Amino acid sequence: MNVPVENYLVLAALIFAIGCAGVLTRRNVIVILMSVELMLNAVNLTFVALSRQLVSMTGQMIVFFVMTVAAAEVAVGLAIFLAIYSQRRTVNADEISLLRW
Amino acid sequence: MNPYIALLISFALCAIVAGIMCGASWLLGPKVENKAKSEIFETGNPPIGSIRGIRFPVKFYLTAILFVVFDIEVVFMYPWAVVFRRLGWIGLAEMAVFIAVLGVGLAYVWRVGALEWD
Amino acid sequence: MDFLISFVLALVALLILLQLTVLLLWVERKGSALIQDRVGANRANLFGGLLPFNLGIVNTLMADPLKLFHKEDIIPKDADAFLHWLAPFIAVLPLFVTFAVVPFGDVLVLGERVINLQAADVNVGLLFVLGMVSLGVYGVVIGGWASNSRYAFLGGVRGSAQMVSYEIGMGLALVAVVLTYGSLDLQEIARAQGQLMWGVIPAWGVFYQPLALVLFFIAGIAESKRPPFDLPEAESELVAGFYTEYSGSKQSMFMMSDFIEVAIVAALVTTLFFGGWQVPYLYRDGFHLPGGFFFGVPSLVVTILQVGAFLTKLFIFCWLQILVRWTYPRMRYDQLMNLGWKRLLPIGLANVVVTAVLVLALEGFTVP
Amino acid sequence: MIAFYFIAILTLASALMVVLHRNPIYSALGLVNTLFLIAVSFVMLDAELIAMLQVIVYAGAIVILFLFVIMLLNVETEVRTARVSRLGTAGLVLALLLALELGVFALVREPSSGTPELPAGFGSTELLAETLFSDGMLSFELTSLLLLVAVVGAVVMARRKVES
Amino acid sequence: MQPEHAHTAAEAVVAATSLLRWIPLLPLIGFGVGVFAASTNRRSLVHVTGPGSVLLAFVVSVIAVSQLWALPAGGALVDNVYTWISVGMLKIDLTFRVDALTSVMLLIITGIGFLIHLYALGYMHDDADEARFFSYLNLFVASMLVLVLADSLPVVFIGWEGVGVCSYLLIGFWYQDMANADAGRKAMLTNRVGDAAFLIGMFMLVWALHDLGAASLRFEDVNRMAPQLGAAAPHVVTAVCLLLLIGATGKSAQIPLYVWLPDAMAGPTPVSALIHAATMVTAGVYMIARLSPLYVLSPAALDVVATIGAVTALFAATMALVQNDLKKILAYSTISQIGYMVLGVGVGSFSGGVFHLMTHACFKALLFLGAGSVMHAMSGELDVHKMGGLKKQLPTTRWTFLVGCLAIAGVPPLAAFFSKDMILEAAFASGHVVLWLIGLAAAGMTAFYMFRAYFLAFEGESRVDHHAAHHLHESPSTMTIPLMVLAVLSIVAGWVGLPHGVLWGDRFGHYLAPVLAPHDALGHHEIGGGTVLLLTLVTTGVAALGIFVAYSFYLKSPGTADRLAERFRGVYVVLWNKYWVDEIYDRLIITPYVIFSKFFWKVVDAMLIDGVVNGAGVIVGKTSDVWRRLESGNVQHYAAAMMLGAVVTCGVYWWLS
Repeated sequence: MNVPVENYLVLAALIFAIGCAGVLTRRNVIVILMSVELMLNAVNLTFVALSRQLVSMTGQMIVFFVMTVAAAEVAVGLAIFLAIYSQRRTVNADEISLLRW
Repeated sequence: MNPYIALLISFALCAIVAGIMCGASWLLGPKVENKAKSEIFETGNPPIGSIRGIRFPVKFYLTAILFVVFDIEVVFMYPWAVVFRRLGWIGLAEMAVFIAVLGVGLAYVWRVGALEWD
Repeated sequence: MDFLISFVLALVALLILLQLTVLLLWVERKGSALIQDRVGANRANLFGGLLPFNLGIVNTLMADPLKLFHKEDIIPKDADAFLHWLAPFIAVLPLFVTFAVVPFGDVLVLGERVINLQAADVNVGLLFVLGMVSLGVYGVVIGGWASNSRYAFLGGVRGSAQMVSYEIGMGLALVAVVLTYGSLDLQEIARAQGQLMWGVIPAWGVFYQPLALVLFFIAGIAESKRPPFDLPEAESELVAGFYTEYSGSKQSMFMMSDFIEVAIVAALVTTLFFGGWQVPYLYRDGFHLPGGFFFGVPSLVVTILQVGAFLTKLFIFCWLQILVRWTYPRMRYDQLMNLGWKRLLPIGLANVVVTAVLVLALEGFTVP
Repeated sequence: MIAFYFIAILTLASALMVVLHRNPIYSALGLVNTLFLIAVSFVMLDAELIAMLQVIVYAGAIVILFLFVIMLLNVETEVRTARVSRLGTAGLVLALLLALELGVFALVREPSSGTPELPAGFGSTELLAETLFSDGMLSFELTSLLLLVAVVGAVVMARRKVES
Repeated sequence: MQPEHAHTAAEAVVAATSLLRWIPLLPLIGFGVGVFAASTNRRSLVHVTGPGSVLLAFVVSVIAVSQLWALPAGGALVDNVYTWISVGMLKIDLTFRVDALTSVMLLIITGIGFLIHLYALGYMHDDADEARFFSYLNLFVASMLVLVLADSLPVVFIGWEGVGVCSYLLIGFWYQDMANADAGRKAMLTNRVGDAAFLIGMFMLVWALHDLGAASLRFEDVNRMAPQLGAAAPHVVTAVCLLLLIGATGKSAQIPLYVWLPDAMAGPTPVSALIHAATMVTAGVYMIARLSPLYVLSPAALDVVATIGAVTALFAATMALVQNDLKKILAYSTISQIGYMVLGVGVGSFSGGVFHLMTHACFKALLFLGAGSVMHAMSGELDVHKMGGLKKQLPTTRWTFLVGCLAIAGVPPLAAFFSKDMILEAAFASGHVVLWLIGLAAAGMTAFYMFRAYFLAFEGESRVDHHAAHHLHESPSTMTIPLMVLAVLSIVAGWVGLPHGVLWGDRFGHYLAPVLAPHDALGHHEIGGGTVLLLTLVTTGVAALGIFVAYSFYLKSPGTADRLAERFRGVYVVLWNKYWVDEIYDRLIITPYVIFSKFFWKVVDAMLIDGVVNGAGVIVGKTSDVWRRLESGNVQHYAAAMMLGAVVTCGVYWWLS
């Protein structure tokens, strides 16, 4: 399976872009969070691909930490959504603007 | 031969089999439309209906969060366990700290009673 | 050729699993009958009883699936048809695949070709198993959600919470095991259990990790959502839990998934704690009994013996689980959760730490 | 090569499903699928351990969490407004630009001289673990702190809901 | 010749150890405990930790020094604690180093320091702020130890400032009295001037060395690079030396920055003994000796050093002649003695300077403590005219004080005899005959005023007023024991450095030789034993003369002094007013400075700067009123902004590459 690294990078780029699109276009915060996960995974893919290209385990190691961060982020983020939902009965990003000036 | 190809093969095989089995009675079974039949079953009472708007305790969600966190902990443990002999006492110390910190988390959760079910 | 071989191996693994589950279906019935002092399933009969003798086993084995497959596939109204189909599929698929990494024998020597009796010899097999098992949750969740019914929904939520809770315990138990073997490759682990402790006792995991065995066994049963942990499908509370609204083959898939999980738990217990396909004192060239006695055995026979041993052990542990299932009453949900979080988790952690210390302290503790 | 393209296309398709499907549950399923396929790519990149962890952590844990919340709030499927909002269009444009840039990056900047010969056991659990527990020691310990914070934060937020 | 020495110094056996860090750490811990004790008012605690920590430090120092002696000559112990600063080429470690020179200082500081702590136990016994006092004292010892243990100028500077602060705190210890607080402030500010020069010198040095490609402030490196530097930029060397010298004059109370020391006597007597006689004020001398290889490269600078030293010695001595306050007398004598040391290092007899430093530490501490004991007995009275005939009531104090006077006067075979001789001899040998004469005169005066003080205080009939008289008493043993020990030291301390050829000769000089630049670095013409003997006789004679004059003036025929004062009224007034130096400084520097700073405060700060600051605040406030509209609170807007940023960044990066 000797696929040149560029292919993976392009794939990652596309996934990342799709994630961005999701973050910007969807209204449902949960889905937005999912899109963020997509972006994170795109990055992971890049890391692994490059770690193979540069023959160094560091990239894979970082993926470890990225996963952890993702988990933490999801846990807290979703908890926040629960809290918000319990007060405003909505999970639509454009209806939530607590940090407004 | 790369074991993952073998894995892929058995994946395909299993998928086919499982698919067929799931679809089996759609293929073989009778199809008789019937109002009562398509009602959801609520032990004979006239069903209250859809589950839209049904709420359940946030406890389940807490459980899931705890699961995620501790799952990560366990996941970190596997590579550690594999090379543990080479790491020696230092490795033990590292993991001890790690476990200790998450132990604090567990203790906290325990104390605030997020693990209490009634 | 390689391709063919691996296909055959995959098929074999799958067949072992399927046959085992169907067999277990019957064993469960007869076994429960035995325990409850009933006769149990004895009606199914070929050709309307024309035959002079009752082929209970055979018929049941055939009759159960056949019957279920010919039932109508009912999809409740305003349920999501696709998800409704997807749920049982997701429920069984990972479980099927899991068996691919379980070694059911050492090697089969045909001429100059040496075949590793394992569908896929993955270096990280143990993690693969865990991953697949963790995927099993989806079946429950989606099943509960898809068939837009309250019983199903509650069953699904309960079930998923329960399964995830016990995955932690299972994972920790396995970490301790990995500590002792220093490998994630099931075949390696099985081979490692070939040696002897003090030249007599086979170096099986159970002697190193008894506590892990107990933890894993409990967690495993809980994973398979069978009594005493069957709250997701508690008849008396939720009709049939998350698959209340299922019928026909889909329902059979769910039921089957329980048995498959039983089989997988048994397989893992066998492989990790009871030497897998190892027959004590039996090596590729024959029996080396302690005291230097040696009986040569042809390689093929050795392989057959070992596969046989594996299957026997497998069956024993399945039977053990069935006994448990028919012996213990159902727990309350709080008891369930307490057991998972307040017992298994801390004990598992402690076990890991202690094992680690022991591994470092006394070298002999590890299976090299 | 074919395998890669097959996987890649599937991945993109399911990623699109995440973003496009109106029903959050389907989005979640699409996410699982994407993650699973990315795990496959990891395997193709000789990162088997990472692949398995990907399945266990993401598919097995994180997405479950998503499903839970979706059920917990039983979010109704999104009603798609007829005209896409200004923000939406901007987002699409940006996303396209980004994809273009990154992709062109990957292709144009110094094309790699083939895939390098990997030393034996590259991507093996042992190697990764040794990197992780020597170089990554500090980050590893910090990770535990991060998780601790996550637990506490999540519990606090979620329990606030219980009270209110 | 000289580079070889530098080499041997650089390549000498160096033993790494982690022992040294404890030497300053122990008093520091004592300080911490002291602060705790002071804040929670546990005075009994400091009775243990105060002297105890210093004693421990002394023990450790002894161990360290013995280890040092185990090494071959020119060896050193090094304790690298951690890297403090690392900028480009410049890397400054917090490293402690014990070589011959440091070992001497170590023993002086910890040993005499301990004795003085012991003395302070008795002296401060009924002071409410005892705990605070001891914590300061410990802190001082810690800083001083850092100063002498440091192996690089910046680390020296830590100690340098530390001791400055402590001296400030301790001079103003009884801050309830405004005069004391002022005295403290005066000391602080005067030192500031010196320290500023010191810093500048340091920067110049590192800058110059950087040009030579060896940016380092470690003494080894500096001394090793010194020849190159001298060759490359002699003026820089001179400038650096002079700047550092200014710093030294500040700390060591030399002309022109000596004015703070007499006022510093406002502090408790143990402080005067420890800080303003034995240790801190010698820091300048130590520093110059430490950098001797650098100094010998700039004869000009050395001449300045020598001149300042000699002039200070004489100048201070003259002022001491007419003082009536016992401690003031000692203060001026300290200044003049340090003048001797500076003269010594100035004429290239670095070992001589350090030697006198050591002996002086002994007898001056002794004298101060004696004075303190008298003060203690006289319930705070210090005017020598109000004493007299104390020998009956204070026998121990009297004898020890007498020993001190003999020692400082340079009576053979007491300490100062050898050290002062060594310096004068060196001055003569290096051809500075004028300086030698000045030194000689100062020596005579020293003998005179010391014995004046002694006779007035202890001999003759008592002039003590009555209510003070009837509770005259000898001090407690915690005070007298240090006196006796110091007395013994004052007698024997000199014997380590006999003139050449006499018995074992100049052991001290040989001991220090590896770390110091040798005499002949600047062409000494070696002088014969005969000349040496002659010089010795002269100095001794002068000393004897001084003593005799004092005797005749104040004991045989009292009142001679007053008549003399009448005769030479002008001179007397000048001396009495200390040449009006303080007043001059006040007119020339302080008043303009105050006006200047008033201007800055009122105009520049209050109007300009505050105006700018407030204006900035106002502007920000106004603009943010506009900008905050961006805070829509909608996550996706933020996300979009980030995305845009990412796109732009990538684009730019791509464009550039």
